[in-house]
Amino acid sequence: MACESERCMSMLEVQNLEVYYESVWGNYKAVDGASFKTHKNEVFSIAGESGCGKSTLVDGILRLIKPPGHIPSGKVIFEGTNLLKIPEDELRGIRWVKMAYVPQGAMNSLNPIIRVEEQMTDAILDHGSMSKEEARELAGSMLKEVSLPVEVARMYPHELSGGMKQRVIIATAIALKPILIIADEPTTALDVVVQKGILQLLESLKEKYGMTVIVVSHDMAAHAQIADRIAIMYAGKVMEIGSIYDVFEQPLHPYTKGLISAIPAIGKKYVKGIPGLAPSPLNWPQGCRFHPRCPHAMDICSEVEPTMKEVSPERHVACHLYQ
Amino acid sequence: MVKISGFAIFILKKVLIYTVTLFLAFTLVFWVLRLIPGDPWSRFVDNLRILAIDPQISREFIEGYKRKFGLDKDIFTQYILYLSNLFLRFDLGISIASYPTPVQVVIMRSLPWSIGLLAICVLISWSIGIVAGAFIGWKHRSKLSSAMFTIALGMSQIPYFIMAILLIMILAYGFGLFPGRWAFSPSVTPGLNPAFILSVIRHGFLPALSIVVTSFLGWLVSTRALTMTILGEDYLLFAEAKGLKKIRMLNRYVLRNLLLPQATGLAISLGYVVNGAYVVEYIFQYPGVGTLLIHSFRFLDYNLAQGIIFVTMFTVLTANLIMDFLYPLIDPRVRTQGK
Amino acid sequence: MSQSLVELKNVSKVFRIGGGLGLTSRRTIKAVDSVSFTIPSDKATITALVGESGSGKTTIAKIILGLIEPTSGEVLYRNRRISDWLKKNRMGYLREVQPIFQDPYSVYNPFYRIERELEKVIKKFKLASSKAEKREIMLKALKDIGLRPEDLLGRYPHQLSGGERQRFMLTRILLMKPRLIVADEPVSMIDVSLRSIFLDHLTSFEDKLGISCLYITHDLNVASYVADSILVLCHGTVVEEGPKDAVIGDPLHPYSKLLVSSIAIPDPKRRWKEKTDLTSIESFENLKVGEGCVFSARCPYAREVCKQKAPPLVQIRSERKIACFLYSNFK
Amino acid sequence: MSQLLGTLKQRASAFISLFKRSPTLIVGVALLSLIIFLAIFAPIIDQYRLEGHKATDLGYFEKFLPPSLKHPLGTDHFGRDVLGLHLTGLKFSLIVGALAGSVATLISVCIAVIAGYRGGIIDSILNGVTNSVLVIPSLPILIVVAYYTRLDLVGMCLTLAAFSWPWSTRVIRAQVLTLKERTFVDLARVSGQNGFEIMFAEILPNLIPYIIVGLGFSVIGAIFAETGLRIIGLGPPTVVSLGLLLQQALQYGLLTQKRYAEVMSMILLLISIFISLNLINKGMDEAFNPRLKKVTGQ
Repeated sequence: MACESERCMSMLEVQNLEVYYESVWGNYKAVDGASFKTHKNEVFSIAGESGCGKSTLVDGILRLIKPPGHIPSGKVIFEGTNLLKIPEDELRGIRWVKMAYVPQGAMNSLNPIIRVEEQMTDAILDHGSMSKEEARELAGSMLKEVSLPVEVARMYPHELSGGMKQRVIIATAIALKPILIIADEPTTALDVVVQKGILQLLESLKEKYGMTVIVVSHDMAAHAQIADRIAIMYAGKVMEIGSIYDVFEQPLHPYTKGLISAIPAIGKKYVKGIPGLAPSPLNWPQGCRFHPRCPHAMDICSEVEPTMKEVSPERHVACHLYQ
Repeated sequence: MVKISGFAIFILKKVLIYTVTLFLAFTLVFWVLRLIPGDPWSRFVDNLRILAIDPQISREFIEGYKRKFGLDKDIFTQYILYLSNLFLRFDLGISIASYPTPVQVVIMRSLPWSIGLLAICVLISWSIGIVAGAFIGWKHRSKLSSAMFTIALGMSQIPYFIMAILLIMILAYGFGLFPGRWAFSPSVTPGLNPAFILSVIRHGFLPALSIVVTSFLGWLVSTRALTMTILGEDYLLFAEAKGLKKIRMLNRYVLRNLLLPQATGLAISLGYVVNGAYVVEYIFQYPGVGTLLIHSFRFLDYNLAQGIIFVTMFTVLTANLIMDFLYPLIDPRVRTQGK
Repeated sequence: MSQSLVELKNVSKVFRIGGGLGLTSRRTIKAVDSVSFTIPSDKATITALVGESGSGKTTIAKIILGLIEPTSGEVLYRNRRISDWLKKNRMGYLREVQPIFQDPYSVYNPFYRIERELEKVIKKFKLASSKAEKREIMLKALKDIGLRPEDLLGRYPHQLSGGERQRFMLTRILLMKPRLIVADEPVSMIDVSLRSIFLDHLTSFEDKLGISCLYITHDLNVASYVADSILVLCHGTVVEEGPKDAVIGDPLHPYSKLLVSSIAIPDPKRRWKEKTDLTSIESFENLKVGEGCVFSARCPYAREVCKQKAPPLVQIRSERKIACFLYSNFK
Repeated sequence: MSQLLGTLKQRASAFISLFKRSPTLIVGVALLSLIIFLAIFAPIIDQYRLEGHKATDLGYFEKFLPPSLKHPLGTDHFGRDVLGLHLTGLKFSLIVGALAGSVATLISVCIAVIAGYRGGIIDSILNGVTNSVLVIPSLPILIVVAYYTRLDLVGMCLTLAAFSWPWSTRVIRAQVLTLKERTFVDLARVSGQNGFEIMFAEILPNLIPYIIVGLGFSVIGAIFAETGLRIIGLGPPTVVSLGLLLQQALQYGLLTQKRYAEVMSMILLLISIFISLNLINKGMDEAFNPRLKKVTGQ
């Protein structure tokens, strides 16, 4: 992929990452060979329905997988180093300094019995050489950054609303000015108006600090509003990658087409869903995993698994229609 | 309605529940004692007459005693009189076993021994149990910690008095390392001299050990389970993602969140610990309130028995109340309930 | 008075929190604040009740279902108070008003097999006289909803996916054929691709079986797709009411305008134009006001009068009602 | 009814899978079944071994016989076969524990379900009583009752049950409160079921794991109290439980006579009861506690 310009120097590259969970009923292949590349200073979206493995993918990238989950194979190249192989303390050095994370359950990701301020400064103190006083000031300015009154610092998590907790976590994430932020389902369980505020806040991080923001969500409308490029995930694999405009205008993969046409939106008279049900990670369907629900399914689809192909610059799809 | 801050509401509610429970407990004990068939109380008074040397003095004394506790009137006035004596003048009546000393004096003599033994054992087993439990929970993946854990798991519910007999058999009779009886050897004169203190420690070692061993394991097991649930919480995952140092995570995130539930657990377990400790005192003939209570039945000394039960209830419930006041310090959510 | 299917007259519900023992301050929250609206009975309609979390929409649903009583005001079903219905003819009322709940993962009793819900309903409402008939109507209902009986019956709730469970609720509705469905955010927890199938069934109930539906949601996209008329709820008060296209196409009340402008349109070319002022998106619950218009704390057009008096719900155009002083002189 | 039987059959297979998940449960159940097996079959074997005499009859054998094939643990100062005696003691201890434990669990289930589901005044009263009985040390009151009312086995068990129910009531009530909020209760109400049906047909079946844990705790509590009372010399003499045997051992100075094996066997039997019940409780907790499962990954 000959693209040397500064703009598309790759920030994070995931090469067929696999995350499996052993369970009593067999091997639970949540992420089964996902690959994608993100550039500097862009909002990269990962879309997919529940059970497609997008959150597990994020946990894999951040190496937060707990037993019985494990990573059999795959690489996560972040600024030249493979995060999966470096020792624990070196990884700790990277966490929060270069790579921050806004977790899915933001509502209970704050320690309930210590003040908000302390949860912000402990990350700063454990990484930087700052004094307690400087850390507290930085925390205060970060709260202003996400338009929260400074008094919030002295409050406890149970005194904050859902939207405010989400913003405290984003403030904590940007405190050390990391170059990459991964936000997992930042807008679920929030009201429409608050959602708009959070999404625009994430977008502003790209513009103001030149950060790369990876947004993981099942809400296609949210991606449409702020994303530069988008990857569609289904059954543990990445099906299609492209710029947001290309993917929405002419989706290539049948699943993406179905997904976009299934969104009930204002003014849309008729909405067609995708028949059938999501497959189970205990035994993914043979060949292309979407073939049982795919309107264009050919014989080859149920035997051979399609590989990811670059149909045009920065535009990938894994489907036999384009092989 | 006057607006009172959340914290005050919390305190008010706790004090109210405390007084109601205390009152209910006393009533329960009073009536249970009155259920004894054959109206032992009048026989108790006649025994007083036999003990007195000079019949004349004893007759006035006994009439005065009857009037004070209304023994001739119906049960209900007896109850009212008894409670007023108890709460207003802290007078629990006369003990037969050590006639004529009043019950409260007898109790005060042996209460320090019980409180001393109990307080030390409970605090040691609770604090070490929590730290060890948190550590084992933190390292629950390692083979060693899970092996240690299964032993602890098994032993954690054995009653103290069975452990006491076991320890007496092995350490006292078997190896003769520690004395298996009394609180200090008769050859030592009680007082603040080192010999006495050393003897108290040597004698107190086995009773304390029999209480500490099982309750420590009990706290270890419950804390480990609690630690593992906390480790599964989202805020722990977020702390790890923040790349915090291990010590800070264990200290500020795991231990801090352990304190409240285990503090509640400690308050509730007090009643259970006291039960076991009294029997342990009896086995070691340790001069605490427990032995006194059990012997008081042998001498049909109802007043003493009733007095000891009241004092036990009072101490356990008061300890609970004090624990309730500690919660807001541990967990801010309790403090800002009202907001 | 035209025969209305459901009519709410100034219904309010106040919840008491904390306090107790009489001597402490008791915080009261007015979840529903004198709400009135009617669902017509002449033809089957789907009425959408749209509001953010904490706006009282689920409380209204529970009041209509008879699960909780209103603190004040009246709820009439076919011109008869539902408190009478529930006292004298509870089964009759339940026979005609049935819910679809939001969370498919906690709506079934995990101990029993999934078909027990259907058997319970058939037994309680005597929908079948014999075992054979019972089995037959169950199979028919399952097939009509597009579920395969052979891989559903005999299984436990945790063995079904979210989509299957929510469609199983539709089977229960199809069995009972009530007059009114109260659906509380039925699709918010299932995947987008399965939502449209669910919503199509709902609209087919309306057209083919004449079953009206009170559809409760926070998602204006879904409301605009499935509903005939929309009521906008803010802090427990109806602030705007009207036909779907009118309310979405040309929202009048400032709160409706804010809601419509905040919707994320799934099209990269139609992105949000203005930036939301982050400080204004304080959480919805914290901005409850004591008196005056419920939206006055956040309304850009708020005037002095809005802070003192609560504007009444006034009819301003055919079928359009609004509760805002901007339009009060518009009569 | 057939539907319920079907469910139970289905449940049995779920129960088996439960065992696979938690080794502590397997060890606990194995130990408990061994104890119960011993308690039941020991008296039957003793018929032959002791030529028709009951293990508790006095003076049928020589005193202080050394351990032999006929008397694996020899005989005691009354000429009673020690092994047979201890196993009978085990039987009685188990009977007291089981009877008192199940009565206590019955009380706690009823109080917990009614208090949890009804809520309001009833809940605060019942909850208040539970918490005060839980906190009050029960032994002193048990001593008074045991001393003055000549109790037989059933009387003893009822008294013990009266003080060992609060712990499991708290556990089960907390569970009822969470279940009551679940949507399937609203669905049951809307499907025409009344309060009684919801409490006992919808909520109760989901409490079974917690009731089993509650039963475990109550049995442990009852045996703890019974042994405690016995050691201080109280309780009906007709019920020869391990506690009574321990008390007699202390009274007749077995320790001074250095007959440790006898005392040790009594202690081991008692300890094995506590260990097995405790392992079962912790195993059930591990298998059914959702958050714990998330971490251990079963």
